[in-house]
Amino acid sequence: MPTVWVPSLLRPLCGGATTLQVEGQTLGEVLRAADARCPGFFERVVQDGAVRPELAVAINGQAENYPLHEPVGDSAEVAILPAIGGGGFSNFEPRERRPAGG
Amino acid sequence: MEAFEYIAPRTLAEAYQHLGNGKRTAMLAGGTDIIVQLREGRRSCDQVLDLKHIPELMALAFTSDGTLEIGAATPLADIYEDPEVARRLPGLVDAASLIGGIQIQGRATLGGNLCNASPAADSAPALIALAARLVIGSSAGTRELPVEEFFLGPGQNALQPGEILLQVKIPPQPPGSGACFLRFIPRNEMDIAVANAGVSIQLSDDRSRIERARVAVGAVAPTPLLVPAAADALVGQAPNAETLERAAQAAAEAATPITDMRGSAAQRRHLTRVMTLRALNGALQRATENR
Amino acid sequence: MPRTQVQTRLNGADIDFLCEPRQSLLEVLRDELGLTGTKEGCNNGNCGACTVIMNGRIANACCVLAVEAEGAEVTTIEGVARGDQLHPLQQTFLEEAALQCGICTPGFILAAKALLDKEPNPDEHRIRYWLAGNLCRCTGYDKIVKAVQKASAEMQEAKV
Amino acid sequence: MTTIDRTGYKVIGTRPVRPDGVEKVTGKAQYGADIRLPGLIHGRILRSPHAHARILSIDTSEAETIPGVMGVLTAKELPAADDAIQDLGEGAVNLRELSDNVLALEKVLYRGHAVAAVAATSPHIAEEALKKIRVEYEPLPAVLDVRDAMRDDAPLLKEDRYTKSMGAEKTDRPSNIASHNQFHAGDLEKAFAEADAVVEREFTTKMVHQGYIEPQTSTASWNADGTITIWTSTQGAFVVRAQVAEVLRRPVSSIRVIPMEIGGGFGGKIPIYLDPIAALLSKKSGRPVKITMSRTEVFEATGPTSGTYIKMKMAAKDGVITAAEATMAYEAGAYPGSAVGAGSMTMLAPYNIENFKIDAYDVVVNKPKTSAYRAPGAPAAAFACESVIDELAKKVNADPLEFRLKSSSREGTRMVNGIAFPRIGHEECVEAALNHPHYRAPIEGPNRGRGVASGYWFNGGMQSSVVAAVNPDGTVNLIEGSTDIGGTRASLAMQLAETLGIPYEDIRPSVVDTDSIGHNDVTGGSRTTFASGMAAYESGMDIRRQMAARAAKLWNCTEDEVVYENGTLRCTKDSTKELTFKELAAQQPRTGGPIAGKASLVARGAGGAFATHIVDVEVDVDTGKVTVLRYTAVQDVGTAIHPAYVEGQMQGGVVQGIGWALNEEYYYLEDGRLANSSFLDYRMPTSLDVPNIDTVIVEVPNPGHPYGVRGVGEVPIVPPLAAMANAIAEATGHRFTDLPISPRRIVETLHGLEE
Repeated sequence: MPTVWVPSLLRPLCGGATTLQVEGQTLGEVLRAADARCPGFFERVVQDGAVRPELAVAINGQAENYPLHEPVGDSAEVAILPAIGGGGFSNFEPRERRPAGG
Repeated sequence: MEAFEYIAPRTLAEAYQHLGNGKRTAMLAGGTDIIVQLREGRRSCDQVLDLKHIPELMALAFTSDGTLEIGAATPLADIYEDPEVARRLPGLVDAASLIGGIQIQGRATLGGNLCNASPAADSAPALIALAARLVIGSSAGTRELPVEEFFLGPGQNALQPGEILLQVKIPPQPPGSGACFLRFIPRNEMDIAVANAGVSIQLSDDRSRIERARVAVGAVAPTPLLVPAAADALVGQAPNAETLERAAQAAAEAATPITDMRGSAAQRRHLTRVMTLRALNGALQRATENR
Repeated sequence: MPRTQVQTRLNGADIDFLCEPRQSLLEVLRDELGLTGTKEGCNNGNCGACTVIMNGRIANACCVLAVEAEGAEVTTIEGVARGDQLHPLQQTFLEEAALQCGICTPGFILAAKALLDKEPNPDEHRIRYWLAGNLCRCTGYDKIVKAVQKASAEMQEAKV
Repeated sequence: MTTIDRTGYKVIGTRPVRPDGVEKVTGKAQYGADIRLPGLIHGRILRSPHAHARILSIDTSEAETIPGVMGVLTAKELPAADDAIQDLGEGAVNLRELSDNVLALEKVLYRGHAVAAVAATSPHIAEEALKKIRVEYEPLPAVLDVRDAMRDDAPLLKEDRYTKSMGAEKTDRPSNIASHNQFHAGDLEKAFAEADAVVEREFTTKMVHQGYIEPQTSTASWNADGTITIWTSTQGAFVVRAQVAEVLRRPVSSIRVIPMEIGGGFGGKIPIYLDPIAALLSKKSGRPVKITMSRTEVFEATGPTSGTYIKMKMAAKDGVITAAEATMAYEAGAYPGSAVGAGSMTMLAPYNIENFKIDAYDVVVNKPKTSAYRAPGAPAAAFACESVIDELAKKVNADPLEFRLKSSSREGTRMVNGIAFPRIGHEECVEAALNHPHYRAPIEGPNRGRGVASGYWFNGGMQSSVVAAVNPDGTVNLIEGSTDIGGTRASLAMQLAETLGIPYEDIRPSVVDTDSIGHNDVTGGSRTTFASGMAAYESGMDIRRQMAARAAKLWNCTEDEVVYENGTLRCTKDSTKELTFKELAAQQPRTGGPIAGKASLVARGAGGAFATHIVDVEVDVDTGKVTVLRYTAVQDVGTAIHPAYVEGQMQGGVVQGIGWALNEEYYYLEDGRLANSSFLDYRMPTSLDVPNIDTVIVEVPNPGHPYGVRGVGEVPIVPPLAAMANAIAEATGHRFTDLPISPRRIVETLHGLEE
């Protein structure tokens, strides 16, 4: 069961919980499982079928621009944090490469 | 940069002739101020007169009575690299070797620094302290002016239309006198002075009293300032700490500084006292040494 | 705007070029003569990236009108090495990692060359004072000063 | 001085001369502005004199008639002009703002914002033509200070911008606060109540610039077949290609970006400013167009780093830091996207603190859009945190380094974002600093002081691609796409040489354009030696596998019976069978044709790195001038590939930090004008302002890299701001919490001078 570190601003959705143990083999499934426990969670992290551009997700400490179909190991830790491109434009995702669908 | 004509007269007469042709003229010696001002549109002209090919303006020599005559277009590096100047006028060398980096000093001139008439001009306080006089020429002849009267306001000098600054004349410094020039800049090089001070004093034969003094400050008023009150606080007094402190305080009180990106008025007034005091100590040391 | 013909001695060769009076020596070196080794960093005399040697003295080429080069002797970075034989300073700058991006390096090498030609054994303060008109943002100056010191030592040994 | 012995590396750890060195010391290297093309014409940009105004009209008719003018451009001709935000979606706001920053469409948001451009046969004619363009503005009130911008009554840069807070619209009314984020753990009230010592301070820093000596430059040619070629100095040719493709609505494949040598970037040459303008002017004029910014344009209109306000409160109990509470507000500039996020995650990274609460605000102001500046966001955050830690140490009378060591993070410590640290080296850095002769030496004399501080940066991984082609003479062409700002051609070649067991001199690296190699992300985030180095290693292993296969065929044995060591292949079955790399390279045609290794990867396992600095200063209390007497920088680099280039990164970062601490600032006038937009009054340190910078390389290898590499470029700028402030506090007895700690600030404070 992967562990989700609940970002401070989303804890009110989860009754104040700081971590969640949820089911899921991919990032999308994990976020949906978290949403089931904390209504509105998925919407706050995902937009247009991808992680919001101002956010980044870290799986086992590796922060990247993961697609929602990124596999997540059973004992993985998932954290949600501000994107650190710095300078705004540099973590710029050209349109064609934006993944389709959740 | 707007277009202009370039003229390099070989004689003063030729220069005066071009000056009188009704076109807006910019004088070019070292060019380290004027070229940048033209490029940034802070000045514009129809013709540029390059003065560096007129022998009188490039000459550097001591006259028989010990007066140093410096052609207005002589590069600063020529001045401070001259061993005789360094021996007789270390205060002048202080100033000449501080203006801009080495690249600037190989081109920039005393004439250019004075004509640019920046309130912070690094050559001004030293020349005022040394009681320098300026020789100004035109097709009608020449006139002389004490250097402190050459500055009318920020960027404004006393040249009339058709006139050229020809020479800076520095009288011999009597035995027992010493001069020193210091400036404060945030970095150790390349900055415009936040405050600068030039002083010269002459000690009595027995070094017990100060017989003559001139104190000048810069960057703390619309023009570089000769401060008579500071000199009065020195003349006739024993060259001790209290005397120098009183003179430095007098210099600070004469300052009318402004606040801008380079410094605040309060900071400049404070620095005027500090830099004048340090320059006085430097001058005192030189005066006692060459007694 | 009519152009003026200028004759000058550039890197040991007599050449002439046409230019407008408003063109700086930096602009002509780069855009007319194709000598792009002299770099523009600020175009107002504050960074030293356009340092050249003119009549034996270093100068910022951006603060010299090209027409002022008439009859002058000018050396740019392209004239420092002798064919493929690097000047000792060029060699020590490489050996001591005295450059990172390299845009300021031509200016530093000409400034340091003029210093060592004039004063064979300058101390660290003298080197730092002489090079204060050349800005570098990558190195923090440490390795540049050491490269100049090393070249100074090697050049003195070579003379002995 | 490196602390651990080499683990048998032959090339790694040596100090060869970089392959691009001779060209750079002889002036032959081609930087962006050095490009010369037949028919080349010159572009210039018209920029807004107002900090905030609506553009009512732009009349370019007269400019177009001037002899020599060959093209005039305004934002109306940018494709983004006709996009309504709705159909682009929230995610593409970035694109809309990127285009608007290239050429303003409806509003100018900072003085210097580009509004029009001209191309002409000479730069002088182009400048004169700019004066003939008439722009009608409706000036609007501007806001320049970050705290002013956060107030409810502040003038709004964008009337319909609401604060985003992790995906939710936070405020009910529009605001200049673009986003708010928070990290929180533990019980702060309890920690502060039970503490032995609590320190609370407010800090401000000013907007500062990267200060690269080469101004931004771009040359573009819109070719007859509709393709576009761009020559520019950039940290990332592929990122330029992607941004230009978006702004011009052209397929990425139609754009070829040729990275020229780059004269410094430090993060500031990632965004694009000139490329789309040069391209469109080229299309209009049928000529290649070169645009180079003046130094004033670079200061006024390219991304500085944020001015900041940080309120910092920390507590200590039993000699350990137990709580940290911070409010951080960073100027984003004209559009959202400051580095407050990175600042909020690096600030406490050196320490294991149980109770923390960090609120981070990204705030737009009428100043140029900020961009990355070396560890973006981290130096200002460390200035606040490490200053307060120094006061805490004093209150519990602990040695400032011992105090930091006791609270240090280590493997397993969780960062504020929940991520657990892998193997890291902060403790090793603090210990190395504690035992260093500099820290052991007494510091005496009036108005002298010693300061210490630590710092952290994540270091990036991201995407890299290389190809390594074996030449018949046994040399290898390393074809890569990472622009080389500080010697990465050498550090990549060294890693490939080490992998192949051949001399460094036999590797011929070349940085190529976007048509000639797979995608490479920016040279930035201190990632190149790590990520492109990993790709170089993988391409070397690919070559070794291909060579082993050939040897096996030649020797009639299986591949796993072939051993590759020190550039020699041996057959374990028959010791007489041996081939050197060179020998096999010569037989490529007869053994299956040319051998080339390839690697394209997302480099994972980037090693975060720490630094601890020591500085001694003397303060002239009469003039307020600070002299740096001695500086020692200690830094964990994982493995130093080329120690001299590592030392150079450390020394350069330190001196940028010293400039930031003492004299550098954007000095704005009331009307939003930047007063000091020149190297004369934007005071970067000269050679005479700093001593030699002593460096200590600590090597705690990064398990995520074949040679243990960690990024080194950005960490060194993080500690200096606080180290200088702590040293000045010791020297003067006064704790300065506002940067720069200039002579003016020191004199006004110590002598009580009022304005």
